[in-house]
Amino acid sequence: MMMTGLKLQNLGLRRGGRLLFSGLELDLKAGQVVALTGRNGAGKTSLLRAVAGLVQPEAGTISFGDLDPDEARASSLHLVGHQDGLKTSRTVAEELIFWSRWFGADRAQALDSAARLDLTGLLGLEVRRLSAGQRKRLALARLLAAPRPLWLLDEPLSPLDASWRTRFGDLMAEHLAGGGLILAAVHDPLPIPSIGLEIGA
Amino acid sequence: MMMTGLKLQNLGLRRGGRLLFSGLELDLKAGQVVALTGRNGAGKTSLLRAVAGLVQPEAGTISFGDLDPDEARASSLHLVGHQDGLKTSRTVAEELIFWSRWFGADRAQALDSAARLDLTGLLGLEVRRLSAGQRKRLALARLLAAPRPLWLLDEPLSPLDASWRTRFGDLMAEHLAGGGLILAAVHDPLPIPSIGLEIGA
Amino acid sequence: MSALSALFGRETSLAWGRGGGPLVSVGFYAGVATLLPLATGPEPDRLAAIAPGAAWVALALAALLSLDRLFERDFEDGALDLMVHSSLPLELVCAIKCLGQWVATGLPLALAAPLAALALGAQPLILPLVFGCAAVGGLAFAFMGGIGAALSLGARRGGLLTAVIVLPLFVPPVIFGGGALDSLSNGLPWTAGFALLCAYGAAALALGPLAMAAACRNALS
Amino acid sequence: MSALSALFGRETSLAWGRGGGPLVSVGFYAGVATLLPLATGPEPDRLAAIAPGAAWVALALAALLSLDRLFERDFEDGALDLMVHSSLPLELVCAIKCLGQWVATGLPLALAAPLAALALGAQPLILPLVFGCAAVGGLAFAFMGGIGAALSLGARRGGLLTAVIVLPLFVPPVIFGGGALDSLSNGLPWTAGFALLCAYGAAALALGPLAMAAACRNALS
Amino acid sequence: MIPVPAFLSNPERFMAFSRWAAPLFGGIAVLLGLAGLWYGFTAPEDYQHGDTVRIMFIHVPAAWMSMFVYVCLAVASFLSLVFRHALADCAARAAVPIGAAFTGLALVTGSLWGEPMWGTWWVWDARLTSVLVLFLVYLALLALRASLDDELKAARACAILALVGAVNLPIIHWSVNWWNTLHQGASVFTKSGPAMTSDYLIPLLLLSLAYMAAFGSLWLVSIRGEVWRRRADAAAQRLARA
Ligand code: HEM
Ligand SMILES: Nc1ncnc2c1ncn2[C@@H]1O[C@H](COP(=O)(O)OP(=O)(O)OP(=O)(O)O)[C@@H](O)[C@H]1O
Ligand SMILES: Nc1ncnc2c1ncn2[C@@H]1O[C@H](COP(=O)(O)OP(=O)(O)OP(=O)(O)O)[C@@H](O)[C@H]1O
Ligand SMILES: [Mg+2]
Ligand SMILES: [Mg+2]
Repeated sequence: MMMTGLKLQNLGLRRGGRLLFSGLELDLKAGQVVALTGRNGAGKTSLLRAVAGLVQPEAGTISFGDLDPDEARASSLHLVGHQDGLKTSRTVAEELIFWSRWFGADRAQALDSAARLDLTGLLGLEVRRLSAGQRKRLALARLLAAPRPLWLLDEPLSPLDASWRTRFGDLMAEHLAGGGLILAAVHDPLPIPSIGLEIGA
Repeated sequence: MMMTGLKLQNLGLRRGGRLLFSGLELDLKAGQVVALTGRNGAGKTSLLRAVAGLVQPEAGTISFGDLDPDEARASSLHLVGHQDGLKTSRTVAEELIFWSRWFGADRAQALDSAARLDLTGLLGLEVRRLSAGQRKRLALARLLAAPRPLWLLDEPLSPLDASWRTRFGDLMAEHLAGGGLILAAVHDPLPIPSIGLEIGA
Repeated sequence: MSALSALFGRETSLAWGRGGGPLVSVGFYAGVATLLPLATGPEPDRLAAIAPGAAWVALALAALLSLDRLFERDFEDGALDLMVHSSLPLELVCAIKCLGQWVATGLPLALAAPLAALALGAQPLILPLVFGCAAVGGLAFAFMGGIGAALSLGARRGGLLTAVIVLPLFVPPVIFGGGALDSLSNGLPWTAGFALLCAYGAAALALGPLAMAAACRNALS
Repeated sequence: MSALSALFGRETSLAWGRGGGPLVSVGFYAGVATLLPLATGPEPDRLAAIAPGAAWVALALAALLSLDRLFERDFEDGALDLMVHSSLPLELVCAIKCLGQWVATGLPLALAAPLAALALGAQPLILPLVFGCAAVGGLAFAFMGGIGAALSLGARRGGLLTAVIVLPLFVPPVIFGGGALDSLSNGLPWTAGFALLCAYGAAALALGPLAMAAACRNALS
Repeated sequence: MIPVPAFLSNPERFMAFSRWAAPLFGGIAVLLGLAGLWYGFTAPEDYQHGDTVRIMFIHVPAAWMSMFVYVCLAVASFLSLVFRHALADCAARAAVPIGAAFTGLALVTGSLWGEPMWGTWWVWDARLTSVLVLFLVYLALLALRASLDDELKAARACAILALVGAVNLPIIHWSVNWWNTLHQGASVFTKSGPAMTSDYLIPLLLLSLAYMAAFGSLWLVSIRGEVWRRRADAAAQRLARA
């Protein structure tokens, strides 16, 4: 279950005939967080999806320490993207428990993560009734429910209020302290010290 | 077509049995912008939707200068919410032109607003291919295509990159200079001077 | 005016995307016309007897298949919220949506219906009436079906719930149209049934938008 | 194991929402059983002859009605992206989705099918076979239909496109099942047809998930 | 890897091969077709079918081809899906309209023959219906290809559907044995040899070969067209980017 690093070598990505970037190098070690920046359309989301195995890179390699890529994707990473995969007609509890079990955690862990993200009072609400920030917290709760070393986060802070930004910063720091790795696409600086990586500059 | 002000008096909102806030007062005049803040779930989105006529307030009144509320909502305001009403399977041009015509503008105005938001190169792309920031710009382009005095903006800046935040700040300033009014829910300060209003504190 | 025609254009193109278009409707009928005799046995006279009715039921089901998502997408992605901010009343918006749906789906299906009836062995004599019934009936289905689609907005069970709400509303046109077709094939006067069908269609056109708009407003608030 | 049962629970509950459930299926059949005699004319022997077949076609069309959105929502809202990050192969995910769909929709419809056939005047003798065919056939429809739903992901025309892709695949089970029912009502041996139906169902169970997973991967990439 | 002849996987060599093979097949098709037609029209009338027996020479090869083309389509789809041969996808795409045309021809000539023989243009028996299903599968492939914008995705989706649709082939072939149908059973490829006089057998075989050659020629020509179209698209994209 441990992942020692994430390494991108000479990575190039193409979307619809346009080369987004090429020759990208990154060496992320356990305990480190990279803040991925770049202007709109630079390819941050596409890069995260490539690491997650959803997009085929045009060139270069992606390796996960000594793990086999397929296995790493199956059991050692979490992606929280622009689209959160939540069904608006189901309740917070239903969705959180389903996804936690899907990623290998049990009900108790799901409820525990809900408590840590202050969702306990909202468990019975339909997802469509949540405010934007509450919904984002629900999406992030999956990270805590089923611990996995590599977090791929796409603008995780944007709809969170100031106090939650700090609190989520603390959660990230805790994850890193436990040997986790984080690759986060952001437009604002992260609330914790991070390595910067700008693409498409 | 001119709106002289937006006035909220003693406004109270209830969602699903919970009172979000009450006794809210606001007097917004032409040329002013209010930055609405509050923690997640405080009721910023609900307030904007109440002004837009989509949610019935529990108490208090909403008035639009000397305009009749129904008429003001039909022809003098724009709402850009968390959900942008764009169809992912249609192209940028199709969607922009449709919404512009829907709000009373013509094709030329639509294309002009696309140029101002730097979408011209993306007109032929399906909306689902856009990056988050590009998609937000498409949602905002409607504001410029069919000019209306009152803008209700729900976290307009969040997926925009630094340079677009400034540029959109300039566009807001321009709108205000022409006698417009803006009510924007935000978590980060706006790039232009604004009146603060915090709810549910 | 421009807003109306823009809406109509958008709706037809989305409805076409939701599964309209001549090729698809012909394919659908071909599928149904193939399944039916296989399931009921191939005796030609038995088939010929049920042919117009079957084409008719297939039309109702095809309408259902495409109606389901008439409002739902616009509701989920916030487009319905924005549509409210226009001087066009929501009733008109709903009517245009149904009309666009009918033009992209119902009309091609109505054009294909006589072919399907012919393939199942109906007499050529009744084909114009098959088309007439399918066209008018399709319009009624679209407007009545829209009510079901709007009512099930935001409900935990869309889909077949729409079907259950809508099927009873589909019964009268099926009776009238089926009756007219049956009378014509048996050489009896058919105009009464067809007139009733048209009357039902007109009623659907008039009442449907009111009910749909009310249901949408209810779901939004 | 826990992931699998969680997925199965989610899928049945969503499928229930997409239009499954006992009440809805009975309502659907009631609608069809009412519409059909109205459309084809009420002569009892004509009706009795087509009854099992009609119930059968209604089953196929109901499967279509609910299939449409089997993958689409998960594709649009990003859930499919996340499902990939699990040690369960996508093939299994697709199979469970279809199974959940069948349990929530196909099974209640199969239980209601004998009632509908009875209401249309079929002989009581064939009712067990009606149920058997509907159950096995429904499973085949769910798995074959899933292929169509997965293939039309991301297409500009969903809806009836799925129908056009899927209806040809629905034809063999309808032939087999309809043949078995017909033979039984005429006192002929029916086992061959039913065995072929089961064979087709088994083939669908085996091949469907492969095709669906391939189609999903293709749409995601 | 399964032994794919080099000219099938290499576009350059394929283009060189098809440049002369397509006209050659076309020529063979014309010659054999003329010979077959001549024999066909000089053959004696059948005691049972009368003059209409001559429809057989058009109908039976078309029916065979409708299935044969599907087999080619399925193989090409398999290669394009598993080995990602762009050329195999061109071949699959090119086969669909041709197959649909042969199937349409089999349906039309069959029903023209059915009118004098069975007294009806169409019956819903298993053989006829399963051929109709084949036709519908071809149409579904056309519809699916038309409604996916991304060419690579369209290619794979169509390949999957083509492979799934292949379940229909055995049903068509054995339908006459599985059910009592109006349509007659196999009378050429039987264990005891052809149950047909050589008067009919010779033109039938000649025309079958002619159909086969015509298919080869048409297929090659339209694959070439498809390859050219893709090259033009790629060039246009390069220009647009430059
Ligand atoms: C629309 C109607 C018809 C269709 C779709 C149809 C279809 C087919 C097909 C698919 C085959 C090839 C079977 C195989 O090789 O497995 C075939 C063969 C044949 N058909 Fe038809 N057919 C039709 C009407 C007729 C009629 C009316 C006759 C004459 C009475 C006829 C006579 C034959 C004969 C003699 C063969 C060759 C049998 C053999 O040796 O395999 N067909 N037909
Ligand atoms: N089919 C396509 N044809 C052309 N361009 C495409 C296609 N698909 C994606 N793109 C482009 O690829 C880029 C994808 O960007 P991506 O979503 O990775 O950006 P991002 O860095 O996440 O931006 P943001 O900060 O706005 O989220 C966009 O510029 C988009 O327009
Ligand atoms: N049916 C309901 N039952 C209970 N609570 C509800 C219901 N519908 C909405 N709410 C609550 O009402 C509040 C709505 O908040 P709103 O979306 O207006 O917040 P916001 O200020 O925009 O927050 P954010 O910054 O996260 O976008 C949320 O706390 C939500 O949980
Ligand atoms: Mg992005
Ligand atoms: Mg909000």
